[in-house]
Amino acid sequence: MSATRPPDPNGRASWVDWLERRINLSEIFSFLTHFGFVITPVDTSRPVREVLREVAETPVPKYASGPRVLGLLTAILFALEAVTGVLLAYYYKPTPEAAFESTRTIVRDLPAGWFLHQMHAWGAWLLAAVVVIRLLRLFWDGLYRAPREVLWWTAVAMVWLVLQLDFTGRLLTWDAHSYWATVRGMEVVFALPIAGPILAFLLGGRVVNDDVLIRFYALHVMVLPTFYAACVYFTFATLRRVGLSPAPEGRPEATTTFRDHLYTMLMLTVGLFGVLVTLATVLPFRFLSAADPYVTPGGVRPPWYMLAPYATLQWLPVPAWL
Amino acid sequence: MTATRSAPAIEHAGGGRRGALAPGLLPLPALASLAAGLLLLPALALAQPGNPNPDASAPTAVSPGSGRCGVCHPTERVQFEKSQHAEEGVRCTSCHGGNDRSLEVASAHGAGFRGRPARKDVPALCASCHSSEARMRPYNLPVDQHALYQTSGHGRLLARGDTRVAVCSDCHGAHDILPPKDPASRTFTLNIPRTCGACHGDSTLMKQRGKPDVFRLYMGSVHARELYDRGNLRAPTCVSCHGVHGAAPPALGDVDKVCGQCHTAERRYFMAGGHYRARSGDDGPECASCHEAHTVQAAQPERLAGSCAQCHAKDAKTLALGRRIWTDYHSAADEVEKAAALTARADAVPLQTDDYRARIEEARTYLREALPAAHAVQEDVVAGFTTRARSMGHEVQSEIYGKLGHLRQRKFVLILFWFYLLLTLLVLKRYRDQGARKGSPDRP
Amino acid sequence: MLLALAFAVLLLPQLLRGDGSPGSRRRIRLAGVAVLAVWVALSVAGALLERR
Amino acid sequence: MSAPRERAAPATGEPATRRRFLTWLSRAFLGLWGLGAAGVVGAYLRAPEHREKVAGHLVSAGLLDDFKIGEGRLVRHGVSPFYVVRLDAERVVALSAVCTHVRCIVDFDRERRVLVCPCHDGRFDLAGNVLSGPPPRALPTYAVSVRAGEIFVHL
Repeated sequence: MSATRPPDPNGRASWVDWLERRINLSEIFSFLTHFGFVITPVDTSRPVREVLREVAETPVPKYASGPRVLGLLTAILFALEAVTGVLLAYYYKPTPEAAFESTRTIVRDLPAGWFLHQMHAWGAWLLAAVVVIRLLRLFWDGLYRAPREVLWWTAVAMVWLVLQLDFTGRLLTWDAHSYWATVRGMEVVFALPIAGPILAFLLGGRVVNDDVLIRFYALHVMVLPTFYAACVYFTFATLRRVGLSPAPEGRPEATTTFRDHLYTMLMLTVGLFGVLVTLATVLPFRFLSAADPYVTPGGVRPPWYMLAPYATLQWLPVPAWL
Repeated sequence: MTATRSAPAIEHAGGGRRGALAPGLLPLPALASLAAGLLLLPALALAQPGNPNPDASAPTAVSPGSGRCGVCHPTERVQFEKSQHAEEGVRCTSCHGGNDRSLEVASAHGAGFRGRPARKDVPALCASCHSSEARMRPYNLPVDQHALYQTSGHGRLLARGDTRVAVCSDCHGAHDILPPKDPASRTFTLNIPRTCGACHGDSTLMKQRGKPDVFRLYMGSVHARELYDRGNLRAPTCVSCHGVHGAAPPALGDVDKVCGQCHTAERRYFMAGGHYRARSGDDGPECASCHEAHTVQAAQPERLAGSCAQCHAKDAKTLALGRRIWTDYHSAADEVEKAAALTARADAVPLQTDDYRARIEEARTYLREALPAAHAVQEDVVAGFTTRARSMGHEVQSEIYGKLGHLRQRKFVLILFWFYLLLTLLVLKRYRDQGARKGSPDRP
Repeated sequence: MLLALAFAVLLLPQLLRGDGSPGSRRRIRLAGVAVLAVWVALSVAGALLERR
Repeated sequence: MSAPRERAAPATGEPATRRRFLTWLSRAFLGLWGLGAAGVVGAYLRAPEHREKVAGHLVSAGLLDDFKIGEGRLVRHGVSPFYVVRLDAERVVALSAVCTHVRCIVDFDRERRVLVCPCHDGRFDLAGNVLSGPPPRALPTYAVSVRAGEIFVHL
């Protein structure tokens, strides 16, 4: 939050000045503008305090509210998932023998392990909901037309990536429900004519075993998040180029300062955090028995976004689709 | 069993003509005998006692096992035809002598006829084959039974002329001898107590001899419960402790060796303990002192006081030791069971409890090990196991209690958290509004 | 199936050029809502299916 | 971040000290978030070392009869492996197998009856004392009890 710190009017020497004499802090700060997080060109020859003040006072459209907030949420939630995910990965062991036990250690025995686990799970749930709602909103407002088609494509890619992240992450706990949900999900995917064999090849076989687990793990913690981060970057960069979505018709565009925007975003994050903590505490995801490839538990249900294909497949035989 | 089935037909045909078979009737019995002969060929190829020249295909050999004896002795024939002896080609004449091809009483019970062997002669009669290495070799049977029998309580009394003791036929049967693997056999594991109990459960007979009714005692033991209620064929019967043919009560000093065949851990601790060292010669505590000889029972605390008092009646300190070991064991067992009950509670929450169960099983194993260890009658030896069991039970309990407690706390903490969170939002809003107030005049 | 669906959605800007008039936009929205309604109906059906 | 603001809005007429206190309070309040996060994450990350220490106080090292006289055996026990050495018919000693120098696992030299560290050639006798080499302290020794032929080490 030092981004909004204005220069000391007394001219007292502080550690910032001390550092400034050695490193060009403005240059480092300007990286953020390259990533699209700051929508103002930065004059790197000026001291960082002046730059920061200028950025803080930059008028920006009020985009941390209304439907525009959805894009911000996809980034905030992703950051939360990344932090909790890394912490979970410290103790997680991606082998069929150890996956369940290490998850149990995290969930039950480590201090605050249950909290990180449930935050990760509920964060994923919310993220999936947010990206889907965002896609619907972009469609509703016709924001897929030029010049925003890149925005639309990245939004679609984000939906796809989040659903894949959800699908791969679901298996990792290796408890009975996650295992069998994955087995059934994979059956649907493998039933496809061309994509099925390709996916079977990529995932190391049609049987959900240790090979699949380790590939899911690699996809979940490395490949898919990287692509997602790239999508976030594309979104910001595109926004910088084409501007924010227009204000709702009939209402004037409200402007605010960048500082104001950052505070609003912070408050949004805190509120979101509160909602997640509540969900994690009151409605924890269940995690009970270890996966047994020879015992199918009852009541295994696909995740909500797969319910429609699931219902379709229940009523129509698969070949009719192909 | 072609032989058995064809036999009545032959008898009928042969019986009416008193053994003089007309040539016209030849095909039927000849065919039947031939079939029977072919089936029994391997058995007949062996040398047969009492029937040095077997001729199965001869028209007079009507039944390969009992010959024509069965015509007059049908009950014995039926019994004998089912026996292992009949299957291996032993004949009536092998034991009783005489001529089994004749239907005339005079010639059938003629030369060499022994009739019913006297009880005192039975062991020697059986031994005539069963002690012969050459005869028993094909069956891989031991040949020392007779020698063993002579060392047994039964054998020694018989040698003294007491014929009211068990001879071979009392346990194995006379005509219906079956191998011990056959569930119908008297020597099958499940039937052994009853076989011995025929005499040793006869209270009048045993009273005459001044012996207890050990059959009834045995049926009240943990061994009998294991054998009959749980169907464990490895549970000990009479012969497991007393020997088979050399049946005799084990000497006093040998009891721990006998019991130690199965209860190896108990014996190891017993020999390491004070009771074993305190023994002088054949006198002193052994297994049966506490567990009874036939009514073998697990030592219970209430019984324990009595059995300790047999020797330690005047020694209050030693009596207390026994009680202390028991209290120690039971308190540890209680801890483990409490942990197990708590696991069930955690399951209902639900918490994942697989590894707790594994640890409780481990604690139970320690408890099971503590029982043999108690035979060393030393407190610290038992405590080595009970302490571990108790501490594992404690650990599991405290961990589950901790987790259940956490679950209760969570919702309470959540309220505090929301309070704090709303305050934070207020502070942030104040910051933002301050910034806006300050920033707005600068804005163009 | 998901992949095919994703490609169709991805090409939406090309598929739905429209003329930008309020009328065409309303039609497009209506089509989208219809598709969504079908999807939601199927989801509800799927959720109930398991419970039976 | 609000430090200059107290000067930016002096018109309200509030005493500067009170404003400064309020600012300090709200900053401390926000700082608690960082503290809380650090506490939660710290407790989570610190845990494994903590867990190791709980394991086992009384460790079985096997039957006495399995040890030859003069034999030393490494017992692999969590983070505290130890040697059990049978000195003669009766006496058994247990020593930590972790060198006090840089935590290498020492070897047992049966002939000389010393423990030798392979890393820097530190040597210990069977009482744990340093004979030669860089180790700064003696090896910890553990109490041993033999119960019914089984060796137990009190860690």
